[in-house]
Amino acid sequence: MRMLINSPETVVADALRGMAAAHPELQVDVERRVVVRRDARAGGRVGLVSGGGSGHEPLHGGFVGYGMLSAACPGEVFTSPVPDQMLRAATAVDAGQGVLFVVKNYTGDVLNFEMAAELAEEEGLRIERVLVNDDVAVPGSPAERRGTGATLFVEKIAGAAAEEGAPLERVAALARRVAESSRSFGVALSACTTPAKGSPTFDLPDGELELGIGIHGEPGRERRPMMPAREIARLAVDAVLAEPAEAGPADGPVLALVNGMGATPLLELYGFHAEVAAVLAERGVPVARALVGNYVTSLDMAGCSVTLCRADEELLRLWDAPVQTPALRWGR
Amino acid sequence: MRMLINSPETVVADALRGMAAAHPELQVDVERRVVVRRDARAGGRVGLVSGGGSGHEPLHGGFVGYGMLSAACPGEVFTSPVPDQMLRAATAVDAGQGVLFVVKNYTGDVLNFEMAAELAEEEGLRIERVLVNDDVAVPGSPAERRGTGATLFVEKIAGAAAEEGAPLERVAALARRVAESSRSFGVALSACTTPAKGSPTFDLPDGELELGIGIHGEPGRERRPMMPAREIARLAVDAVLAEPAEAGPADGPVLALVNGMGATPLLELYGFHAEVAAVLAERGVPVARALVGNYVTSLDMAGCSVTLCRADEELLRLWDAPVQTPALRWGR
Amino acid sequence: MRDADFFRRWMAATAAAVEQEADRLTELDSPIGDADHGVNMLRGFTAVREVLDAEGPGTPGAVLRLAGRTLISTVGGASGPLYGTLLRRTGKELGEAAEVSDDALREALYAGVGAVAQLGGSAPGDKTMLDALVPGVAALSTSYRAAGDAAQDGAQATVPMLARKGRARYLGERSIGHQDPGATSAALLLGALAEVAG
Amino acid sequence: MRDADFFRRWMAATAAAVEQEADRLTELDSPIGDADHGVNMLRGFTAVREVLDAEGPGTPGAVLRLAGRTLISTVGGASGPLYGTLLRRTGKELGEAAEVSDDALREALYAGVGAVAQLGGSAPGDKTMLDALVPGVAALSTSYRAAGDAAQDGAQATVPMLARKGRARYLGERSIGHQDPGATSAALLLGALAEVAG
Ligand SMILES: Nc1ncnc2c1ncn2[C@@H]1O[C@H](COP(=O)(O)OP(=O)(O)O)[C@@H](O)[C@H]1O
Ligand SMILES: Nc1ncnc2c1ncn2[C@@H]1O[C@H](COP(=O)(O)OP(=O)(O)O)[C@@H](O)[C@H]1O
Ligand SMILES: [Mg+2]
Ligand SMILES: [Mg+2]
Ligand SMILES: [Mg+2]
Ligand SMILES: [Mg+2]
Repeated sequence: MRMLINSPETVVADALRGMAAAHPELQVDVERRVVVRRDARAGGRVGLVSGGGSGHEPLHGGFVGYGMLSAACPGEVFTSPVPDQMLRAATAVDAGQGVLFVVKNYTGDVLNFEMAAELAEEEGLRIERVLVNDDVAVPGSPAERRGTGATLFVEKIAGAAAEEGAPLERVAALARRVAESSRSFGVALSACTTPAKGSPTFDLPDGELELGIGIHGEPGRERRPMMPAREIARLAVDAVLAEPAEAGPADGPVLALVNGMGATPLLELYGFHAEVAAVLAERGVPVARALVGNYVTSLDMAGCSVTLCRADEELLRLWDAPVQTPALRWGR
Repeated sequence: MRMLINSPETVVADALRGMAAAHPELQVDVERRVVVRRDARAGGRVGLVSGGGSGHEPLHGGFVGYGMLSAACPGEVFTSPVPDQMLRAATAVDAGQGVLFVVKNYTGDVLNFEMAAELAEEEGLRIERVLVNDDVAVPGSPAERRGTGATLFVEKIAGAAAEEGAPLERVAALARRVAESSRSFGVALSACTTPAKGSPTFDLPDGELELGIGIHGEPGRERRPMMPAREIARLAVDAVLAEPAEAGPADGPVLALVNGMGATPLLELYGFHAEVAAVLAERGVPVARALVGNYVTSLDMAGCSVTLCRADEELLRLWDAPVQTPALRWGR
Repeated sequence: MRDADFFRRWMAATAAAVEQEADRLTELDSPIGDADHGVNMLRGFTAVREVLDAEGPGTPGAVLRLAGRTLISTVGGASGPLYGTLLRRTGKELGEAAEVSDDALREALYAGVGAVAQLGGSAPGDKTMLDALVPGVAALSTSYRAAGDAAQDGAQATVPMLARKGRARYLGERSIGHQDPGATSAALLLGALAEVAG
Repeated sequence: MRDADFFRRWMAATAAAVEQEADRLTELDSPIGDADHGVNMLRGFTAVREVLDAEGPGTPGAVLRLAGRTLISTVGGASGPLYGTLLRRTGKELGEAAEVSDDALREALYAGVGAVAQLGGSAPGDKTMLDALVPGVAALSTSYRAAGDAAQDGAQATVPMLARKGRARYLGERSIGHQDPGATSAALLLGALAEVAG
């Protein structure tokens, strides 16, 4: 087991202690596993709370701050957090304007956030939820798709709206619009190793890749012989474009996230982005903004995902709005 | 070979095409391998040029922009760039105020930058050089130490001074002061795989680690059985503190960089940072600022390094000054 | 009639079985899930054991409700709310009686399993914990032993199934040929019940 | 006497040898370096071959100076400036003569090797290309064949050495037991010279 950890049991708590040490602007409750923006309540804004299993860093804790999340609830590695965490986060950030839960579409996340919402509403908070389900690799109805890279788009854009003082209904509507406008597809060049298991989650022989993977070390839909980046980009982009978004201008420009799964060098990721940009140009899809890096990861998995969001002027304006979090910063 | 590439031969050019697509604010000459800040000459500032082998991304191209580098010259993977690149970069950024070359201390980088400086001076440019040699793992005199994580400190702080309009001598003096105030130590949990070789650069059995590695896939000084993060942190921090910096207040606060080598998940890196912070507290070394992430990498190596820079008020002020590059952004 | 102590022993026996089988549950969750089911169950039932020891609830219903609440607060994932709901709902059905009959327990478990199906939007055949819970609880009308065995058989019967719920669903056809981790832990729960019922 | 064509054939033979041995050079650079020496040399000498074909310089000195400049502009790393300087300096020593004697070539190579030592701040025994270049060029006074063999022996003699220059130095004691990649490529260069000299 090649891990820079103290023990599998303490991984999440240790990381939270490190976040607390590195980011004095965040209030990190290591014991109760909530990361809160210190000034969350100061502006009388709508609160934005997300969370999910750990192992996807910088998602979600790295997106807490000005113009993005008010709080994040990290669960155990690849395990949804418990309702107590979300309730605590909601209470900590609510400034009377209500709270939006950003939920990736997994049974565990959905059920735990649902229970948290019930508890919070019992305590008199106004709660809205948005479900992120962008991964086109999952067959079946959109309701069954997983949430992956689009989470970043939803959190950034809803966060910008909340920062501007938009009311809960509008923040929630925008978040839903972004979720419905976004589609993703991921590819693994290696499995990942969870601290608890200590060995790769699946066996991928050298020279093969998995198409349509998620962000929890699950294998994908299909195994193929290794391909050049150019062909992987074509496959991923075409898979995304084949599944029309439910919202957003059908032939408008896109926000593109070319995301590393954790262990793919940035050198390779930029090379991959060149191919993604080339395929999009070929398909006549203008790229309004591109973000390249490790943002929604799967521990030490090698691989990448492509997320496209059909963006109108309003979404682009909110995307460009200032953000200041550990992992995403601009304009301020 | 698990790589997201088209071919080993095109890796660097492909990545540069991707950078060009993702960062319109940079002028990327893919053919000639120079990344230049579009407004490099606009302010009549001192130019700051760095470069080195590729495979350390975001170093150096990701640090080109406002308040940091004026230009970067990426070589082949782990191979210093050629003098032609540096000469071209110097010419492209010189606004009559001279140019500072930031050189990591490797035979190849030193010799190629030396030749470039000669050529540039023949063309009438004023060139200063600063050598970064922070890695205490290398035995012998300081002049023999490698340059690693401190490069980020030097580029950020010298870049801030240049942005403020400081003259060449002062920018160079500050850069040297940062270099002399900085020390690093690195640890590998796995080797890395270069595209050209296609297999790991050394053999590290599961359950062992390499102490004192560099950033080019070289093995370290010593192999040890795997240890908990807490012990690795103690070893790394004590190795750094044992080698007193040549400059900087001996017991002042430090800038700390807890750096991932490329394939170590951010979750682990934050946990490691918690331990680094704990050891520093134990040793009575106050941490003024901490940066945690993958900044000076070694392709897909798992592992980390710790860099400490003894910083006075002036260095801290310049560290905090606004910066806007692909990989480092704040205050603007 | 079964008193609070019986239910505490049931929970303790489940905790012991989960401890024993944790690695296997995580292994099962690896090819078709995210390799955490054993760790999740272990964290949850360790907490259940501790909290029952500390608070010592005095009725069967109170034991199960506290156990369920504890699972919800400590497990996370899909299994936390599902198992938590199973025990909470069963405990609610048992009310405040100091002792409950085997019939009452069977009825209550029926309701509990129904609550799981409702919360998860799932049915037997979907390759989930329900494939062990439903046949197991049905066999309670025969004996506790039969229930444990039926749950075990139900878990094994998930091997050839195509997953329609939970993470295994993402794999489509590739989910076939693997035993569902949640069905496996459900068999442990009903096996522990058989064990303490003697 | 040796004319420009002889020098072009030397460079072409070196390019061929490097092409043949590139993987081995990279392999050697792997345990004690950064696994790029073969790729570096191949990139450099491929460019040298192309540029010599394209420009066809007319004198021995011009061939070597152009080859050296090309190495500097295409190789990078430590070996680019070092081999570039070796050829440039040797070429400068040969001046503008249309033909040069074997003695003149030997003298010029002496100067070239000296320039490498000066630029690299290194000496024989440091486990670098000098450990092949120095004995190789010294043996030129016997014959070209002897020079090639001596360079080869010199490269092999680097195996037990402790590195004092270049990346291998970072390894300290662990550099012992591996052959230096630069010394190995230097033996190719002098081997190619022996080959074309017949
Ligand atoms: N919708 C559902 N209905 C019933 N059981 C489910 C459902 N989704 C998942 N499960 C059960 O939960 C188990 C997985 O639990 P666990 O691994 O702890 O959570 P997660 O899937 O969130 O990682 C599955 O094996 C399955 O038996
Ligand atoms: N200071 C030096 N003097 C002479 N030769 C050197 C020196 N440093 C390195 N070398 C030679 O260069 C070789 C490495 O070349 P190469 O791998 O192409 O460059 P790099 O070390 O920059 O990756 C070494 O094997 C050694 O023979
Ligand atoms: Mg899970
Ligand atoms: Mg090199
Ligand atoms: Mg699971
Ligand atoms: Mg090398």
